[in-house]
Amino acid sequence: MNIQVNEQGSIVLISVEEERLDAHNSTDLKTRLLSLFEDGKNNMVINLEGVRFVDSSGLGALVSGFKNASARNGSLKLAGLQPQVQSMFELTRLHRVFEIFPNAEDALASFQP
Amino acid sequence: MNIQVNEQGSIVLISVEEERLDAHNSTDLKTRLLSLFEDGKNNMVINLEGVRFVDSSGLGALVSGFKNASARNGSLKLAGLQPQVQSMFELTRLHRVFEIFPNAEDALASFQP
Amino acid sequence: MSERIELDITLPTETRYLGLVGQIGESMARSLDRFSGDREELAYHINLVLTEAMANAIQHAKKPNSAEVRITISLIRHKLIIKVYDQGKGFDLCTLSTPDAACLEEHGRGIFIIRTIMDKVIYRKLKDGHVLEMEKTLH
Amino acid sequence: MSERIELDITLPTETRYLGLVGQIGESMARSLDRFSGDREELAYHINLVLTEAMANAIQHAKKPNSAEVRITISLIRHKLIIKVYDQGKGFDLCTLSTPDAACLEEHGRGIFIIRTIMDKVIYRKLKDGHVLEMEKTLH
Ligand SMILES: Nc1ncnc2c1ncn2[C@@H]1O[C@H](COP(=O)(O)OP(=O)(O)O)[C@@H](O)[C@H]1O
Ligand SMILES: Nc1ncnc2c1ncn2[C@@H]1O[C@H](COP(=O)(O)OP(=O)(O)O)[C@@H](O)[C@H]1O
Repeated sequence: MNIQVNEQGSIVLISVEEERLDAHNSTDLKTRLLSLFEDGKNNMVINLEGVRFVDSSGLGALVSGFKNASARNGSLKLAGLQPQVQSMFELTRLHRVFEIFPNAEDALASFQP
Repeated sequence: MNIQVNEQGSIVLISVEEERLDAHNSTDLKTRLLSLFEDGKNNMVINLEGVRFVDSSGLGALVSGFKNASARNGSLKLAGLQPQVQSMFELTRLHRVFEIFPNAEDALASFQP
Repeated sequence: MSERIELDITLPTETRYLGLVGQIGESMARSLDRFSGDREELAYHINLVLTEAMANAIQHAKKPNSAEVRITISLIRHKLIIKVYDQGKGFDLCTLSTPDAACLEEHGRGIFIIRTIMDKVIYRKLKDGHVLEMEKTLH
Repeated sequence: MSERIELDITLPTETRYLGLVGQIGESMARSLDRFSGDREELAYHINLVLTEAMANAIQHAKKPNSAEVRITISLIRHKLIIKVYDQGKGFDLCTLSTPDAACLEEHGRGIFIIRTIMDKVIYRKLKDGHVLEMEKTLH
């Protein structure tokens, strides 16, 4: 799976560069997030700007990351959801769980104290 | 079918704004060209920049226009062929028949005496 | 004469074909210019339902010696019917619990999503395996 | 186990579905990541062959009381086979002349294009109609 990982101070910006986030590549995303947690990175922004399609397993990988970040007193925030991707979060009520920002800059800025 | 027709002096610039030029809409193009000939327009540039796909009937509509323009001592030139569309002209040897320009400006300029 | 579109698709049970099936569904949705409603939303929904149902057939019902999944999509007048066949041991649609976002479950949203989008969802036993049948009337 | 993809498509004999069939072919070509070669060219070629063959079935072989066309696309290992069924009166592939660009014909390039792209093209009589069978080995 194509993922760009950029460290911005103590925050990691992860850009998913796949049109689809589905059962074919969601395990890969989950694994990549886990290895970041193991490296001690607990604050992350996932930029989904390039993702046109997400299914339940893609949502599951994001929930997995969210739980891990929270358990480590960090947080995982989302940015750049395309309209149809946004409606997947609404359909499953996960928009109440995640902090969702229009773009990566806003999400990164939200970490400033 | 979506076509933009712009008169530039004595030359008509026709932009085909359809992804596909195929048996579904090629008769429409042919008819539109015929009605321009009937209005006395014999010099035209067809801009195919927006066309990603052309089939044999699309080529046929262009050949029809070419013949009509020639018969009236005018000419029909093509512009903006996408690479795959260009290869359709090569496959059928029609690139030897039509004058083909990279873009509409060049094609229009070629009419200057 | 009733206008109908029928697609019958057989594919290897591999997740890398989820995108293909989804795209076929999207192309079909976009070709339906006699329907009002949001075409792009319909395209996403058909893509999603196909993806979820095929992923289940791959992940929960893959038999080692039957590495194929069959999917049919039909549109007869305004009725869209999607069927996904599997040869696993089956499951009971009725005992699935509704996912609760607050529980942060990583799984269990697929059938919920299918049920939300489609009008009617049933899972039936066949002589040889099972089929998930999903129906929606388009407007 | 031989990996195969099979699509069986039934559509109204209307040119407005040419784009759908073409797109299905393109999606299929793009999903074949085990083939080398130019993927976008393959996508265009499959789209084109399907479009030409289906257009012929619509324009030359439409029966008033059978307003459907059937198309199958299969990929078995490296062999792509496309079949387009029609119920018209048929024609003879062997007597078609090769189009000459200089003659400025408006028609008669469809079968030529199909033959250029595909390795093998045959037209056969069936009990009930005809079928144009087209084969190509992908590399
Ligand atoms: N085709 C199937 N064969 C067997 N079990 C299935 C099938 N589809 C779904 N299931 C069962 O139903 C459960 C819920 O499915 P679903 O809502 O899609 O969520 P998920 O696949 O993420 O677990 C699955 O965990 C599985 O136990
Ligand atoms: N399915 C078919 N049934 C009957 N005749 C056909 C069929 N396909 C092709 N033909 C005949 O072969 C000719 C050549 O076809 P083609 O090369 O596709 O060019 P075009 O369709 O532009 O005439 C057609 O004009 C038609 O007479």
